Amino acid sequence: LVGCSSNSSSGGSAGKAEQELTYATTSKVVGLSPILTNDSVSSTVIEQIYETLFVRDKKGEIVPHLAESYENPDENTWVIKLKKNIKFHDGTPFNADSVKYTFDKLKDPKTAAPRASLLAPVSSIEVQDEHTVVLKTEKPYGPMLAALTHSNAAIVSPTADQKQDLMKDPVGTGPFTFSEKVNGDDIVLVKNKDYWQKPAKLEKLTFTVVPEVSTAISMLQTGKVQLIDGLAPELMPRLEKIKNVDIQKKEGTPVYYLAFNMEKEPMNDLKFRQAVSQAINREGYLKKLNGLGVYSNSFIGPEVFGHNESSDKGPKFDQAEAKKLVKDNGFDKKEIKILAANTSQYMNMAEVIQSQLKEAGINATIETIEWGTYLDVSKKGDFDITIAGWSNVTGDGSELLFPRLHSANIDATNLSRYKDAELDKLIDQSRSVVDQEQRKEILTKADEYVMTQLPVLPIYHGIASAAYDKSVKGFEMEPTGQWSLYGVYRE
Amino acid sequence: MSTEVVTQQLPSHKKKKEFALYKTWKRLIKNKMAIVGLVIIAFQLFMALAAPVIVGVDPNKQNLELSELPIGTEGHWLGTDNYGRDIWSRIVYGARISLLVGIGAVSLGLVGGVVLGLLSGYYRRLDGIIMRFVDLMFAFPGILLAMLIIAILGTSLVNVVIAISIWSIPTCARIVRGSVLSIKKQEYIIAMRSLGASDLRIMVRHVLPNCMAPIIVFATMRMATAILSTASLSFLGLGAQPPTPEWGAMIAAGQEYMWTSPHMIVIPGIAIMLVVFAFNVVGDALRDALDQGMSLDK
Amino acid sequence: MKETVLEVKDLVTTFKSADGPLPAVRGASFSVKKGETLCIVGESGCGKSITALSIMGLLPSNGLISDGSISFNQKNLAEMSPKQMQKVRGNDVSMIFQEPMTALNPVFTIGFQIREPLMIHLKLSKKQAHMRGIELLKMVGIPSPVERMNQFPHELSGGMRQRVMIAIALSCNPSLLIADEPTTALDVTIQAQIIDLLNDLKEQLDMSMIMITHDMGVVAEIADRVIVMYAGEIIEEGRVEEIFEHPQHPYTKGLLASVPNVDDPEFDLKPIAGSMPMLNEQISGCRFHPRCPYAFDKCMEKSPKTFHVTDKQSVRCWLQEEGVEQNGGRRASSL
Amino acid sequence: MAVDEQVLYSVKNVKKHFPVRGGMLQRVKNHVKAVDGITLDIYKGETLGVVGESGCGKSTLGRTILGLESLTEGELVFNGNNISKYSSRQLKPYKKEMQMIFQDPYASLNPKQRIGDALEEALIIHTNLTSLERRERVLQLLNEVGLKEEHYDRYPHEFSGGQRQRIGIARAISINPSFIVCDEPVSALDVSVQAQVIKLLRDLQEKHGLTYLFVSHDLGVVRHLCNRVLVMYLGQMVELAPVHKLYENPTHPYTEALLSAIPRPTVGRKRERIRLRGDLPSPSNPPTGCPFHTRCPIAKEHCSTEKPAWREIDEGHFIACHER
Amino acid sequence: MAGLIVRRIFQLVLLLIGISFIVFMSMHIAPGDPASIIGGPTATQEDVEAIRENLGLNEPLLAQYFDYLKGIFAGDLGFSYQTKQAVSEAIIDRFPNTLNLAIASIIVAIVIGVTAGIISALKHNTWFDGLSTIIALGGISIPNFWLGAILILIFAVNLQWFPVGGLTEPFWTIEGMKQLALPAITLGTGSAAMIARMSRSAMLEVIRADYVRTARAKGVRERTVIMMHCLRNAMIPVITVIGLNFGFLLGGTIITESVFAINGVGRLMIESIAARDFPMVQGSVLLVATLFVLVNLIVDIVYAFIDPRISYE
Ligand SMILES: Nc1ncnc2c1ncn2[C@@H]1O[C@H](COP(=O)(O)OP(=O)(O)OP(=O)(O)O)[C@@H](O)[C@H]1O
Ligand SMILES: Nc1ncnc2c1ncn2[C@@H]1O[C@H](COP(=O)(O)OP(=O)(O)OP(=O)(O)O)[C@@H](O)[C@H]1O
Ligand SMILES: [Mg+2]
Ligand SMILES: [Mg+2]
Repeated sequence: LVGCSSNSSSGGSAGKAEQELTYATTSKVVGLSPILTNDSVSSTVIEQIYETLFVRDKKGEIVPHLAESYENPDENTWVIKLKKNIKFHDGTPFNADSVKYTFDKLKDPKTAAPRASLLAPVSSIEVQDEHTVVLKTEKPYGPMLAALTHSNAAIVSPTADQKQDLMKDPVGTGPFTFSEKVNGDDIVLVKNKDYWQKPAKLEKLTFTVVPEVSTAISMLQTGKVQLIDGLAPELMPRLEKIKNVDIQKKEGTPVYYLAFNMEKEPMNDLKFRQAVSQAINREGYLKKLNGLGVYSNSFIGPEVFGHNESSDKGPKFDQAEAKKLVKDNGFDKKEIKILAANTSQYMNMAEVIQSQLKEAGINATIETIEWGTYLDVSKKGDFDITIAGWSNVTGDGSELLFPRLHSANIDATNLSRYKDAELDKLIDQSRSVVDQEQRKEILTKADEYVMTQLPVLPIYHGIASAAYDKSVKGFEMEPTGQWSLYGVYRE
Repeated sequence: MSTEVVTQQLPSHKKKKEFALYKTWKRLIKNKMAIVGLVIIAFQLFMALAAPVIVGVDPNKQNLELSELPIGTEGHWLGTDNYGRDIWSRIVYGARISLLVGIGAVSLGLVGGVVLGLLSGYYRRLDGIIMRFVDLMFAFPGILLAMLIIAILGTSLVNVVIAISIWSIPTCARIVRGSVLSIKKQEYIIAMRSLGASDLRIMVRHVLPNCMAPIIVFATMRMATAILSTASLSFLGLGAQPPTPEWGAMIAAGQEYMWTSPHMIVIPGIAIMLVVFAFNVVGDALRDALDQGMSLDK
Repeated sequence: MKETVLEVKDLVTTFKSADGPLPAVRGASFSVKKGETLCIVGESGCGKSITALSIMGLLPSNGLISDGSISFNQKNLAEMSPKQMQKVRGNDVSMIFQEPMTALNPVFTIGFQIREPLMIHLKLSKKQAHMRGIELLKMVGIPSPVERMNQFPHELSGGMRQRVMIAIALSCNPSLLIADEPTTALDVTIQAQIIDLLNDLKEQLDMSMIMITHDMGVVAEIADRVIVMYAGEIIEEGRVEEIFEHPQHPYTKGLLASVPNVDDPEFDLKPIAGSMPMLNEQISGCRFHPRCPYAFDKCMEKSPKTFHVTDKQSVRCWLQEEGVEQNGGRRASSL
Repeated sequence: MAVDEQVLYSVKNVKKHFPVRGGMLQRVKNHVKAVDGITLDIYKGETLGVVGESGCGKSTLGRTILGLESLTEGELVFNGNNISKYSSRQLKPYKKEMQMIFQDPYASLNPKQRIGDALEEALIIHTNLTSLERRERVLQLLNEVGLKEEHYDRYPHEFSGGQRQRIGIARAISINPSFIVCDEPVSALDVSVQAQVIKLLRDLQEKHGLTYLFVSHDLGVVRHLCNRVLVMYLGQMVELAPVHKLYENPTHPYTEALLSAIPRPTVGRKRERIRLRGDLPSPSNPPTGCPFHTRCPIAKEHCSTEKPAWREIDEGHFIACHER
Repeated sequence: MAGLIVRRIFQLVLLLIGISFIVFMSMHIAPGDPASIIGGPTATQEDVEAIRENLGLNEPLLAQYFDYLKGIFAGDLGFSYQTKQAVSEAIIDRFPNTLNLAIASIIVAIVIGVTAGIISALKHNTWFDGLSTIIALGGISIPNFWLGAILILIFAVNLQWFPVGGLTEPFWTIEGMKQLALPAITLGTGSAAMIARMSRSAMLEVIRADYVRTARAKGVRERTVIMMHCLRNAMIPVITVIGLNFGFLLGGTIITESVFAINGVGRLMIESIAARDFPMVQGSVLLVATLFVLVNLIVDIVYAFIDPRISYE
């Protein structure tokens, strides 16, 4: 009986499905400027409004989007040709100036862009002609293209940015334009009729905030919402039972792992890390995830550039061995503090891991803290083991290893506080080599090295998931969990 | 000189133990609802004290293979949770926690509230300052105050206790102040002053015992609120640290399973409700009993 | 002989309580004649107010008239339905209470409260009731009655409030007024004003009045006849002169002897030992015997019957019985 | 009763004003002049009665004399020592000398305290007796006021009003004071019990040579118990005289009216009453001149403007009136 | 009365300064840096530092506070750290929702609470009294997030009588009322229970009052005695409880708004605390406190209307 016929909120015809869609998230959109935001909810909307120079295609290959083509005259120079006849929503033509403006602004310390690091290696941005920009780096920067696919590197209209606050009033080149903000936090987008490709099929998109996921599912069930994503494993059984809902899953780029604090006893002891690795039944835990995770004994996940199927070098679950290691080395003497942010996903992992470590004789306690505090505390290294995740929006292995394990990022993103000259060298190489095949080899090597040294223990690799009303067609997710509603329609 | 002895027999002369407390107790247990409440509280107390004896299973022992078993499963008569932990054993151990949290928060709050209330009721000069401070605390929504305190102190059960106790202070202070203001005017307080008793002595020996009735009622009712607030804070992720078997945290964790394994939230929900209900009922009945005690004493 | 307005026979009023029934009035019989003032005296808790409230049908919810009849103008009030009772109250029988501070509703104006009975019983319009209200206030001696109509009780002094209560009680020309210690809470100077007022009005309106008090002075000032109550029982009844000049019951005598006399500095104060028994206290025989200086064996065994000293004066005391009377009487008269 | 003419306590122009707050910042807007200029000598061994209508400041006077209320103005001289400005520490030895008995026997005992403990408390504060000695003393006190030893462990609610008043008296005399303020000690009691307590007070005075300040509105009791009587009106002194002079020859019109208003328990003799107009004026806004002029049957024009002087009209007989 | 209002507003200003100080200081003492949160997990140290500088968080603490205070007196509540939106604007957007919810809940609470309380008192010691006591005490004992979830399960998902969540339509439309119904019941239940208890005991007390006996002695009909003479007096203490409960409800919106996906100030507060968005936390707490004080001022004014003994001059 649970139908979807009651979704006519603004009084349309009952016959043909209205080309409208409502998407629910658990937290609000912080803002709509790609330069000033760095949260996944904002980027979901930003991706409908703005576009990047490059995108990943269905196979995960990077292809030009707003760009026409690119070439590397030398390792430190990227000459990017842009598509012509593209206009921003406000009528400003899209050209090399707008690209330069956007990137300069992103890099400007005064802007305080949260994702300024994305283009940090770029030393200059020059306009060669109306439709050609040249990016110059000091050192070769391998993940350049990946960085340019990142939604925070989307191009904004310079005229609009000077005139208005893009956070509230965004102007991009994308298939949808900003219409209004309603009811506090809800954002309404409408079709961009002058889109440079064929216009989108949906007329109107609404992004609404529903803090409680179970309420969101109820709304999906009753047809008030048509799309939710980032599904939690524990909700799968319920979602699967709802008749009017389709679920889409796609192997994704995020990795969830344990970071050992390499500056503390006994975490700096390889035997301890091995013991932990063997104590945790990762495959068993995956069963709990209701298909929302993939097992892979590597840090660089299956969907991430640099992954190699055959490089399964890490330790495996072996409780007996773990117990022995613990006993022999006296690891049962010390209390280990597991730090986790207080979101259900991390807390779930923490609880299972704590319990399994206990079985192996390691005395672990959990400390959960708010996300905001967690960011600070974890960066300061005030923990023994922490549960961490990295969503890796660019889908490039360098973009995982560099922030997470390079010694340059201790006190920041390198939560393990791992300092290893050999790994640093490999990561540097992976970033400076421009040839993608070569980079892949280097990354695989680095990954294998990580899995023997174990400054981190990958628990599982994420799966992007979404649930939507059966009337929604043409919905396709990317491995990064992002999606565009450009090709989507209702019937 | 006359020392004619008053030889009249009084009705309530039976035993010495027939003092106010005993009378109140007798009046209390005449109330059927109060008995239900007392039985629930006694049962909770029993669970809390005898937890290891009642259940042999470690409440934190996971078994991912046997997760989300429904009520009535053999060996797990209240089922298991998403990690295959035995819900019955978690409920039993949780009784301990909710009792400790309640007692901890209430007694801390009482200490603060009683001291502030006594001082502000007794000394006119302090009254203004203390009551402005209390007003200030009152204007904060309670849960927000608790959230701010936990934001400062960090997430842990101990800090929840502190937060709830601080939140109890203004209410308690007002109640105590109110009683002190009326007791202060009573002639026996003036009598003590005329005997030359010190303020401290008067407050501790004469004022305090006589505002015990509202304080006891407040404390009982506050136990209920404290347990409920702990659950709310746990629901917001600000309470007990996993894997502590705290009832509120159990609901918060079970929320997502509400549709598939409703027993995960229904059982701790009922546990909270029963206990909170019990404290409320007893508090309510106590108020009646003490109230009557007051007037019949005359 | 004047006609009897109220006739109370064997009234027993009990309270339900956790410790079983508590008899507050234990078989009281008396009558009030037209135009007469009957005073009920006795110490606190002896059942004076409960007797009055039984007549009015206004007992607290746990109280119950368990026996006896109350006939008012030949109708038995004890058997009336609540609806019928409403028609009698405030109309034929009125009552004034002890506490002027709490007897008026704090949230309504004096005018509202005085109009109410007029509109209910006399079916006056609001305007008429208002005019009549002003007249009534004038009658009870309240200055500037027009303004008072719009004032609230808290704006009036205790004496004023008691006058308002009297005005309300008299508004429908009742044939019986019950005044339950109307002056106890007031100062002597105000008390004197109120007593004079009641006396005047009673004459003026030709009503009967039951005056409840524990002040022997008030009794002497106002009463035609007196009833003395002790522990729920009427122990002596008689004309005011007889009670004051020839009290028969040891308790009545004690009561008179324990009030210091303003006019006589050498007055010898003689306290009655002990204090009133509790309602539920089991006392065999006469309920006064534990405190009675003349008590003898019979007093402890049997409840005394009523002896008629004169045709107007009766007393419940074994000392009146032939034989013992001489002995006790002589000692008593030497007081 | 022979009155020793030695002054025990001298009260000089004592005033006690209570602030009335109101307005925006709860500022003091006005004062209730509860006691407004009382000057008295209290002699050793006498009983000084204080009478007047409710709210005229009788209790406040009693409390002020005992140092329970701070003085607004005036001096208190006890046994030759000016104690008006003493700190509470300095006052302690004097507190031992002065005690109080209260009106409400139900409110003047801590309901949560056993009688024995209540009586011992004063001993703990003022003496160094051991607990055994204290118990001894308390039992003796109980006996002295007509209670029994077994009452030691009882709670106040187990006693009747009269018994409680006895306990209150026992507490007051427990530390052998020389001066006791009795604030309407019998007005809440039943007549039959009232007489018992009056008798007890008298016996104790005789035995211990106590001095009483006896506050009451019952003129009968005052006549029975007191040597001298002070009549108060709106916080001020109206008439002060030895008891027989006051009753037989009341001079101030207020005293006259007061005495005539009392209903006498004697039938037949209808006496003419002096009727007073109106009620007691508010003590926060007392009339100018003679405070009584608004109700006085013989008031003249100057009564409303000039304050009458306090003068002696006969030996020991003082009044404040222009006309008498 | 005017004096009362002026005095209260003066007190309110002092109160707000006190509250803003407490909130300001506690937010700054609390661990968790707004800059780190804006930067997110991917931010480098330089990124975070740039954001801190940009937000002015490197200024001395007291200087920041006084700047903020100055802003308030100029009517400027500052800008959100996170969304860069003006705080006043963000609050104005959400405030109607919270107010609607709070008012609807208090209406539910008053209607149910007062009616049940009074009937209970009149039928003292009957089955109705017993049942309503149990329900009232049960009502106080239900965790409201739990109640909300269960109401959604039954009435929105299974029976589909009400929408699951959201508050998008104006409250005077049928749809708007439907949207308000479940959250208002969830939020109002606890208060209804408390008001019922209070009404019951107030009524029981009033029924025994002397003036009620006087009314009966005048021969007033029983119905009039209850409706005229008792009710108004009984409402006096109940109104205080209603005022206090309104404050309690404002706090309750924090959870209810989350459960029912209502975009209101309560949710804004909890989000802003989590995001360490100091200006937003301060702004919304100040709003709630102001509201609380105003409601209690209204209570005092209503008081003066039903109880002539109270005068504020
Ligand atoms: N509702 C009640 N329940 C139980 N006992 C009651 C109740 N009301 C009165 N009594 C008792 O009934 C007895 C008689 O009370 P009543 O009010 O008639 O005394 P009274 O003679 O009027 O005394 P007072 O002079 O103090 O007014 C008292 O002992 C009182 O305690
Ligand atoms: N603490 C106080 N604050 C303000 N006013 C007070 C205070 N105590 C007494 N008063 C006022 O002072 C005046 C005198 O009060 P007091 O109690 O001395 O009168 P009283 O003669 O003892 O009256 P009563 O016979 O009723 O006991 C009264 O108007 C009273 O309202
Ligand atoms: Mg009475
Ligand atoms: Mg007094």
